[in-house]
Amino acid sequence: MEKIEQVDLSVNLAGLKLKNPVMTASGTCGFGEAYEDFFSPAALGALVVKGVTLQPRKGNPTPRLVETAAGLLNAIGLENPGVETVLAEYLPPLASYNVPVIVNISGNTLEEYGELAARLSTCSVVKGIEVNISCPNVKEGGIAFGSHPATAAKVVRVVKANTDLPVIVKLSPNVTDIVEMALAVEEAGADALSLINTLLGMAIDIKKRQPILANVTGGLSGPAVKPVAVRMVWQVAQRVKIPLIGLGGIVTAADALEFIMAGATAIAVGTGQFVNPRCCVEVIAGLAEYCRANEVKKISELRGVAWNGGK
Amino acid sequence: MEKIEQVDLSVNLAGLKLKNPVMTASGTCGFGEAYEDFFSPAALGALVVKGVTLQPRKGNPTPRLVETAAGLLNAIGLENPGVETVLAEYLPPLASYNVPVIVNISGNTLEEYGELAARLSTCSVVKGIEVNISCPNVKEGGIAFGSHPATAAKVVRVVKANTDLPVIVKLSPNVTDIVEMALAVEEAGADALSLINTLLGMAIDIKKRQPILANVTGGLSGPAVKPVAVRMVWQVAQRVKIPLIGLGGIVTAADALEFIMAGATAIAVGTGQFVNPRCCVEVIAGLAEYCRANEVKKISELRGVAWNGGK
Amino acid sequence: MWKRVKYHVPDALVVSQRQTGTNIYTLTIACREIATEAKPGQFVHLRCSSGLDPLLRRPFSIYQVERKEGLVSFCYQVVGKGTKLLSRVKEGTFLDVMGPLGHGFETELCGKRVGLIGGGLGIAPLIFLGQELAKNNEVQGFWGGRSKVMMPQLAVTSDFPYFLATEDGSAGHRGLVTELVEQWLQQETPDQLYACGPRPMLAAVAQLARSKEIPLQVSLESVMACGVGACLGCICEKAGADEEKRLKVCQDGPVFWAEEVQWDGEN
Amino acid sequence: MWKRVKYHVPDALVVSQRQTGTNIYTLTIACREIATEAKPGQFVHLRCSSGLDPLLRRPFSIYQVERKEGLVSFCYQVVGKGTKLLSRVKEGTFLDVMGPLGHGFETELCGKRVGLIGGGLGIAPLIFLGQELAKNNEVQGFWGGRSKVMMPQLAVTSDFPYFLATEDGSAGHRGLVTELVEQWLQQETPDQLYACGPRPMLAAVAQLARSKEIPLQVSLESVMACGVGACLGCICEKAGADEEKRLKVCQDGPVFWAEEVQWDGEN
Ligand SMILES: Cc1cc2nc3c(=O)[nH]c(=O)nc-3n(C[C@H](O)[C@H](O)[C@H](O)COP(=O)(O)OP(=O)(O)OC[C@H]3O[C@@H](n4cnc5c(N)ncnc54)[C@H](O)[C@@H]3O)c2cc1C
Ligand SMILES: Cc1cc2nc3c(=O)[nH]c(=O)nc-3n(C[C@H](O)[C@H](O)[C@H](O)COP(=O)(O)OP(=O)(O)OC[C@H]3O[C@@H](n4cnc5c(N)ncnc54)[C@H](O)[C@@H]3O)c2cc1C
Ligand SMILES: Cc1cc2nc3c(=O)[nH]c(=O)nc-3n(C[C@H](O)[C@H](O)[C@H](O)COP(=O)(O)O)c2cc1C
Ligand SMILES: Cc1cc2nc3c(=O)[nH]c(=O)nc-3n(C[C@H](O)[C@H](O)[C@H](O)COP(=O)(O)O)c2cc1C
Ligand code: FES
Ligand code: FES
Repeated sequence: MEKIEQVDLSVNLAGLKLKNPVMTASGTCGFGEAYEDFFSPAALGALVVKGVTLQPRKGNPTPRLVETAAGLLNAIGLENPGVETVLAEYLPPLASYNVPVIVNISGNTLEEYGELAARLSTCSVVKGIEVNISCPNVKEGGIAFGSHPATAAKVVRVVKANTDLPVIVKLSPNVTDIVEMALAVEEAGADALSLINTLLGMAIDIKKRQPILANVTGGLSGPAVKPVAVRMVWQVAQRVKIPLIGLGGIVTAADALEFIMAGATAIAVGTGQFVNPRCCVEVIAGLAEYCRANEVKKISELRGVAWNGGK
Repeated sequence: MEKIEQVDLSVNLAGLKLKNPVMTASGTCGFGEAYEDFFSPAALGALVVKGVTLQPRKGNPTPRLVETAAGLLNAIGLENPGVETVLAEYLPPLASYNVPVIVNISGNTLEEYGELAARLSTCSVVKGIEVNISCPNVKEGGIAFGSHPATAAKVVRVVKANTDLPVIVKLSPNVTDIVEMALAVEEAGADALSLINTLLGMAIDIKKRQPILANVTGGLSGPAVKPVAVRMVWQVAQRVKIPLIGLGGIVTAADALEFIMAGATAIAVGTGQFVNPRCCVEVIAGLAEYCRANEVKKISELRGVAWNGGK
Repeated sequence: MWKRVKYHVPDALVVSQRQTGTNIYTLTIACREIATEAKPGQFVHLRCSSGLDPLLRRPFSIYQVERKEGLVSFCYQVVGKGTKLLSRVKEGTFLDVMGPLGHGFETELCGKRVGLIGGGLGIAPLIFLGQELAKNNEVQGFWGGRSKVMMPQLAVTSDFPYFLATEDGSAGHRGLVTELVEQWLQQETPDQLYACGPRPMLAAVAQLARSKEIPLQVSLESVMACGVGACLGCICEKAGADEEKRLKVCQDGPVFWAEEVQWDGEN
Repeated sequence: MWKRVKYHVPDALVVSQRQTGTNIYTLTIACREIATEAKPGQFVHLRCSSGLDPLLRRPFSIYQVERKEGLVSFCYQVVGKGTKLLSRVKEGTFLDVMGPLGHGFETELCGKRVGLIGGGLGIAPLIFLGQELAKNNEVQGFWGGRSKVMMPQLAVTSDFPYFLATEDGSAGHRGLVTELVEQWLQQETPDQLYACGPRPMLAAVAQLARSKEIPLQVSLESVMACGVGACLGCICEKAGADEEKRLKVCQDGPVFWAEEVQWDGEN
């Protein structure tokens, strides 16, 4: 039996060379600083930061969170300091980590998406743009862009026209046909896809007899949604040529492997970080361990292995 | 403080007078016999039996089940003895329970739906038809009917033309716009709606490197999906005039109350029965207790109370 | 008249929990209803957590019953998150159980010579069975496992003799239990065989029994949700012509006649 | 250079767990990292279950610290499923904790007269605070609760005097703790006030402090996911002009100056 000394965890994501396939999910680690006491962002394959909008946003009133069975509903409402402050104050310090930074963007109009992409491309720290067309919390526009293939494609074309950086499109799972959405944004020029964003859900306080979230509905994340996310990655990965970032409910390396075997090139950890602040680095270590134990030299060999039942 | 001696749990579901709002979810209690040792079906508001097809069906190969975080993926594949055997052997004994029996039907073609409705209407035990247009496990037709408003409406018209019984349409949650689906089937003559059926999901065995379910994908049920189900009931109940049966993840009376406050007239318990075999009767008792403790004379007063924040 | 024979007891007292091997535990609960009704081969469906993860119950064969004291024991191996949580349950706490479920072994035998073949934790239900059968029959046990420390404690089976096989040679014959059975069948012709264990072992025993024309009952495992015939999740293929008929392991079984089961074409 | 001051300790030993009132427990863990760094008003985020339900950690204020022994205690009330599971955790087992989190109370005072006002479990962090402040200052505690049995054990607060108020009159003044504080402020003018408890109590204290122009620090609660400023779930409105600025309770707090907090227009 050949012993594997060195496992190659690196992956190529639309031209971005990542030292491992583990990224943070947007909105779950601020701008990389929040978990600094627990692990260094330098250990990540890539750092995906909080969703940024053109203007500063206050976000939604509280309560913004409610825990559900193995899940979390959030209605943060894209609170962020706006792209100018992000460029001036939040992104520059990230240079020291020496890790690819991907900025997640949300716009109310096509023009806003274009402008966000253009401005962020001026910052050397930024190595990719993740286009959020799916945030279910913003009433103006956001949801509409991600629900229809034609509008989603339009957003992608505008973003592509305004940047030379790799453009990752983050799809909403709240659609009838995820493959149709994926094909439309691929056709429009997307370099990679992230799936999934949150499932639209809600919870009711039976004492107060009213919705718990101030925003009424919110986005469901965490282990509860993993089966839906794995299914979507499985369906889409077999139909598109561009690489996928799989996310939704990843807490352990075993979860991450499900996504990779379903066809994801990279994966991201969101809610899992709230459960375990060292989740990202433990997933990285667990992937290496799985590869060593199973004599997998390169993690990229595992991508999509479940398609033909492992035979 | 006025003391409530007698709580009225009865509800009117499209002309069906139910003594309480608690039903079984199709496919989770066989034909009512499975849980006889644990509670009498006579205690239920209504008994919804396993999905029936025109011809007998063997269902899918195994594994048919996999547990997920706070959820269950199933790919039973509508195993059932076919409508003739159901009429001859399974339904007659149910007369003794003196509980309204609702039969869930699935067809591969419009004609099959019509024929199923017609045949079942000849049986005096049957008090309602639940039309499953959403089972995600059957490749032929099932999924297509439930994914588009126009085809769903067609199914409903055919069923209505073939029966005088109340027709309940069970919607799939795997759609972009659940309200659009609901309005289409209401317009086509549906007397009530059940929401939700299962979310399409999958899980991968990382040791075998293949999907766990023989059918690859399956339907996700259980507490994991409750936030999505409550949200859909909330959205639809405010837009349609017909009553709703809310289901998806109900395990306790508190869960059931979330659905009722979101706008459901009745509720159904599926996976919850697997967790607690006495789930249905405990939910009934819990609803009565809530009403007594909160001085609610009739449970029907609680329907949709969360719409205006309980004020 | 319909008679209630299955019970849901949400608060069965844990009387003892002991580790008896590598990841092997013996758990005893006080539950008079189940102790009274239990037949060898039946199982109990129990919740390993009060939360919703893991969500479903876990099935365990009945290993020992003390009818007078109203005690029921299980012998289980920690293999995943449910059994791990179960192993942390302490004496004096309560467990949510339902049972006895399923159809057990046929035990209406008298003056017969029978062989019991158990592999790994599959030995557990056969110990209960052997104790019952040994009252009126001549019973011979054959217990196999990977290693001595990965098998249920056998000291309890003083009612009848047994042969041991372990793959690592830590006790008894080094090798497979089916090798012992094969030897035995060259010398003896028992009236009936009973087996429980991993599927490949059962298939091998089924083949032996068929070739010797000895009736065999097997206890099968399957992934279960409801445990009572409601979900159709646990089915196994039925042998023979009747294409439409499938067996529910939880309700029609877990014990079947070997010839009812379709042994090949498995996944 | 950046200094690591928050720790994730997945296996902190549970040294003791005692019930001290109606649904009130005191839990002590061995965790030298947290014991060394902890400041009054900081909290620890801990997992109440090893499964995924409940999914999130739960925040608890630090109640007692024994720096030499490396022990940290919490005093908590069972209110839901997380705390119920926590109350079942036994001595000798391990807990997954992270902390100390948040910014604590300002304790750089010397020779001052200070008042601590705690309601219900809000007393817990003030006991730690009082012990620290009492070293160099004159401390007076005001503890309120619905009933004696629903408050933390007060015997530990021997370092400084306190007045008691209970709504049911089971100990001390029958009524609200704010009534005692109001009386006191008619006679005394302390240099600083600290408060922790239910929001209406805090709002009342804030009003008193404002009218008397006494600086007040309050410790707030909020529903939390991450506990470290990552999710923006726990924010509260900041008082005053700067519309865009919101406070993260977990990171900017949980302790704030009363005038930073927007007291009205709450839901
Ligand atoms: C009728 C019946 C009687 C049983 N009696 C006993 C017994 O007496 N003692 C005992 O130790 N075990 C027994 N089992 C098996 C036991 O139910 C499983 O080991 C247990 O459910 C695993 O739960 P878990 O949460 O620890 O594992 P999971 O986390 O659910 O799974 C861990 C691993 O075990 C596998 N697994 C899970 N369930 C089964 C199963 N039912 N059969 C085979 N593999 C499975 C999974 O595929 C996975 O690889 C019995 C099973 C059945 C159906
Ligand atoms: C910084 C901080 C310090 C705290 N310190 C202590 C402490 O020292 N001792 C103590 O007993 N509690 C303390 N709490 C509150 C404690 O965190 C909650 O009681 C606990 O999270 C409830 O968990 P649960 O699973 O039992 O309840 P759940 O099942 O989550 O909820 C049960 C009920 O409690 C309410 N609830 C849940 N979380 C909170 C919250 N954070 N604030 C107010 N209500 C809530 C819910 O709305 C629900 O009505 C603190 C909270 C914070 C934010
Ligand atoms: C608190 C919170 C904030 C989020 N903010 C964003 C965001 O700003 N932009 C975005 O595209 N997705 C956002 N998401 C979605 C996550 O990036 C991720 O797609 C989702 O949570 C599923 O992954 P998980 O289950 O690992 O959390 C947010 C999720 C959470 C829980
Ligand atoms: C094992 C199983 C079998 C099911 N069979 C059917 C069926 O035959 N017809 C149908 O309309 N729904 C079927 N369902 C869906 C349920 O009726 C229900 O809509 C879904 O499980 C969500 O509810 P729950 O979370 O309470 O289980 C089945 C669900 C399960 C778990
Ligand atoms: S486990 Fe549900 S039918 Fe057997
Ligand atoms: S709890 Fe996440 S930011 Fe405060």
